[in-house]
Amino acid sequence: MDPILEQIYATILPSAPYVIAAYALMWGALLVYVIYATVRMKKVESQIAVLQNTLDKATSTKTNSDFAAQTQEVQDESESIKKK
Amino acid sequence: MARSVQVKTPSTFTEYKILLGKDLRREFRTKEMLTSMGIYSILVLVVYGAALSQSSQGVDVLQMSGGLLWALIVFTSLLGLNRSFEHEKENGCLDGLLLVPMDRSVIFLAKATSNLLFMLVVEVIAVPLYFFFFLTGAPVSDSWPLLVWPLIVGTIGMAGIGTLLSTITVNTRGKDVMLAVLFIPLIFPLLYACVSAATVVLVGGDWQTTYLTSLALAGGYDVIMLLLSWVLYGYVISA
Amino acid sequence: MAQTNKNRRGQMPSRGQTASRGQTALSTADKIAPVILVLGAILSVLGFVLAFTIAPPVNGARVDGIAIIGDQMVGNQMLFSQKIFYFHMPVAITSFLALGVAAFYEIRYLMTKDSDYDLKAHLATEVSLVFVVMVMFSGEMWERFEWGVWWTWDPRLTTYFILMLLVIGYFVLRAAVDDPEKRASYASVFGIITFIDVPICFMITRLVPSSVHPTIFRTDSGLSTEMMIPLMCAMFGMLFISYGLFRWRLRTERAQEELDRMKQTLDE
Amino acid sequence: MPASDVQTDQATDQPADQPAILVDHVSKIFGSRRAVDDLSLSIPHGAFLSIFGPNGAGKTTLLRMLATLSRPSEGRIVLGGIDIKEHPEQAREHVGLISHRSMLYDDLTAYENLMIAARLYGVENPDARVRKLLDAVELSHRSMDVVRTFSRGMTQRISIARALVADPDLVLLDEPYSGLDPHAVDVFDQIIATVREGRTFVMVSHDMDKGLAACSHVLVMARGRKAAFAKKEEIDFDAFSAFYKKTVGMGVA
Repeated sequence: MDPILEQIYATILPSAPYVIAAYALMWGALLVYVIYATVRMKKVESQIAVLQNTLDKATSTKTNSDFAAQTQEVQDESESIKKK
Repeated sequence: MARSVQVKTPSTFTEYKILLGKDLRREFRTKEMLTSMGIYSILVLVVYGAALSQSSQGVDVLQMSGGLLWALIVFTSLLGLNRSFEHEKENGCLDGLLLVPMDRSVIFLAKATSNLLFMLVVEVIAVPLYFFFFLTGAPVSDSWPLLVWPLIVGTIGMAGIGTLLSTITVNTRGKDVMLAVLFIPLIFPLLYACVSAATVVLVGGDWQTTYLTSLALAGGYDVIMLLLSWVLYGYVISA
Repeated sequence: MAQTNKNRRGQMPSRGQTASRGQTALSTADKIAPVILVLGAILSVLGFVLAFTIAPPVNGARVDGIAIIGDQMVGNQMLFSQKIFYFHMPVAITSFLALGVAAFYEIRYLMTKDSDYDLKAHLATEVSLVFVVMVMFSGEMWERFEWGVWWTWDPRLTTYFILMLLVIGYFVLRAAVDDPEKRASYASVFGIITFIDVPICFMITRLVPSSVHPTIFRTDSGLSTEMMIPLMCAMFGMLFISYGLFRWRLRTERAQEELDRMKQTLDE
Repeated sequence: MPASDVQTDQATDQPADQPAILVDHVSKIFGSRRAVDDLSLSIPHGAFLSIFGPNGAGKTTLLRMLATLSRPSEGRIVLGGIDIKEHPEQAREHVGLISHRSMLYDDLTAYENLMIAARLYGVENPDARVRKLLDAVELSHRSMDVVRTFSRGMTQRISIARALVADPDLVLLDEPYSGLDPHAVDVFDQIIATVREGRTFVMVSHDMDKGLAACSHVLVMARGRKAAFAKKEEIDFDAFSAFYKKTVGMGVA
C-alpha cells in the first residue's frame, strides 16, 4: 500500500472500536428502556387480571352490596341521632 | 360586629424588614448558624492542609486557589442552607407565616437575604484564613483585592437558589443529602464562572478580559435564576 | 361496579380514558403511537446504514501527499470517528426537546394542579434521561478517540454530564417526597429550573475563556447533501421513537393509575 | 337537616345572612385517595362547630382547607362571603388558627413573637394590642422570657394570643387540648369563653365531652365523607354516643 494511502486510512482502524462501542451503547440504552416499558406494561396487565377475577368473585358473593347497605344505614342513622 | 382592631396591610418592604429582623434577631440570640458554618469552614481548611502540605514544591497552590476557595464556600453554604429552614418547621412556624395575608415571595426574599448575610460573614472569616494558611509564600498578583466581586456575585446566586431548594428539601426525606444532590449541579455554571474569575485575579497576568466576561456571565446567571426563584417560590412554599 | 351510595359521585375522572370493564377506549394519539414508534425505528436504521454508505468521510489532518481514490484526489486523513456524529447530534437534540416538553407540562401542572400533567412531565423527563444517557455514551466514545483520554472537562461533555445529574436529581427528588401534591409541585419547579439552567450551562462553559479548552462552536457547517440525508433520517427517526415511547409509557401509567383508583374504591 | 341542597348562588349579599362558612361539594384528592369526599356544609355566624371522627377521616384536611393552607381539589369554600380560591389573601385576614403546634419561635420571647405577628397583620399600634393580649392570657409577667422556657399550657395560651392578634372572625382549633394538663385545659376554656362573643369557631378534637360541651353544631366525618351533621339542641346524646362508636368502628376498619 503506498504510504500516503496508508496515512489517509490511518485513523479508520484505531477508531473503529469506538464507533462500534458508541452505536452499541446507544442502541443498548434504548433497548433497556423498551424492556423497562414492557415490564411495567406486563405488571399492569397482570393486575388487571387479578382485579378481573376478584370482581367476578365479588359480584357472585355480593360483598359489594353489603358495603352499600352499610353506608346507607349510616345515612339514615344521622337523622336518628336527633331527639325523637 | 365592629372590629375592635384596625388593620392596615403593611407594605411589602415592611413585611420584608419584619421577617429579616426575625431571622437576624433569632440568629443573634442563638448564633447557631454562624458558629456551625464558621467551624465547618475551618475544618475544610484543615482537610486542605492535609492535602496540600504533603505535595512537593512543584504544586502551584496559587493556580488551584480559586477552585479551592469556592469548594470551601459551596460546602459551607450547603450546611447553612440546610439549617435555615429547620427552625421554621420546628413548631409549624411556616404555617403561621402562610396564614398571614401577604405575598409569599417576601418570605423567599427575607430568607435569601439572611442566608446571604450569614454566608458573607463566614467568607469574611474563611478567606483571610485561607490566605494565611496557603498563600503566605505564593506570588499573589496585586489584583487580588478584586477577588471580592466574584465572591459577592457568587454568594448572591448561591443564597437565592439555595433558599428555594432548601424550602423544597426541608419537606423531603434525607434532607441534607437531597439539598446537595439538587444544589451542586444547578449551581455549576455559576461556580464555573466564579472560579475562573477568582483564579485569574489571584494568578495575575492580563486578567481583565477573562475576569470581566466571567463576572458578567455570573451576574447574568444570578439575574435569571433569582427572577425564576422569585416567580416559582409561591408554588413551592404553599405546596 | 355497583354504585355505592347516592351522594357519592361515581363518575371516573373525565380526562383521559374512562376505564370500562378493563378495555380502555384508545384516544387517537394512542392509536398512532405504535405506528410512529415503528416508523421511527425504520428511519433510524435507514439513517444508520446511510451514514456508513453514502456519507463521504470528513477530512482529517493533511497528509504529506496526494492519492487518487476512485475518482477523487484525496489529501487528508479520513476521520472515521466522525460517523458517530450522525446519531450524536439527533440524540442530543431529542433529549433537549424532551426536556422542553417536560418543562411545558410542568408549567401546565403548576397552573392547573391537574395530576395528569405531572404524570406527563414525569414520563417526558424519563424519555429525556434515556436520550441524555445515549448522548453521554456517544459523546464519550467520540471524545475518547479524538482527545485520547477517557474524560476531559470539555464544555460539551461537561454540559451533558451536568444535564444528566440534574435529570437524575429530578428522579431522586420524586422518590424522596411521599405526599403526591408536594411531590408534583416540587418536581415541576425543579424541572422548570433545570430546563432554564441547561442552556446557561451550555453558554457559560463555552464563553468563559479558559486556556485549557479552545472554545469550539461545532457549527458543522458545510454539510454536503449526502451527509444531510442520513442525519435527517436519524433525526426524525429518534424524534419518532421518543414520541412513541412516551405515548406507550403514558398509556401504561394511566392504566396503572386507574387500577390504583379501582383498588382504592374496592378497599372501602 | 337535609345535607345536600345548600343554596350556592347568592354570593354577594351583605354578610348579615351570609353563612360564616359555606362548604360546597368540596373534595380533596391525594393521588388516588379522596381525603375529603364531596362535602357540603353551611355554618352561620357565631356558631361553634365541633368535628369528630376517627383518624384519617379528613378532619384535619378539612380544617387546613378552611384555614386556606391547602386548596380544595374540587368544589368551593366561601368564608364570610369571600371565595378562598379567588381571594385567598383577603380571606386570610379573617382567619386565626390554634393548633397543637404552637407556631411560635422557641428562641424569641413571647412579646417578640406576638409583635412579629401583629406587625405582619398590620395591626394599628401593635405594642398596645400585644400588651392587651398578654394581659388577657395572664402572661404579661413572662412576656420578656424566651418561649422555649414556657410550659405546654403557657405556650398554648401565647398561641391563642397569636391567633387572635388580628381579631379574626373565624377561629380554627386543631386538637388544642392534646398535651395539656387539666388545669391548663380549664384556663384554655376560660380564655376561649372570653373571646367567644361574635366569632365563629371550628374545633377538631378526639375529646367527645369537651367537643360537645362547647359546640353549637356537630359534624361527624368518616373516611372523608359526612357521616352526620346536626345542631346541638337536636341531638339525642345516648343515640349520638352509640352512633359515634359505630362510625369510629367503621371508619377504622
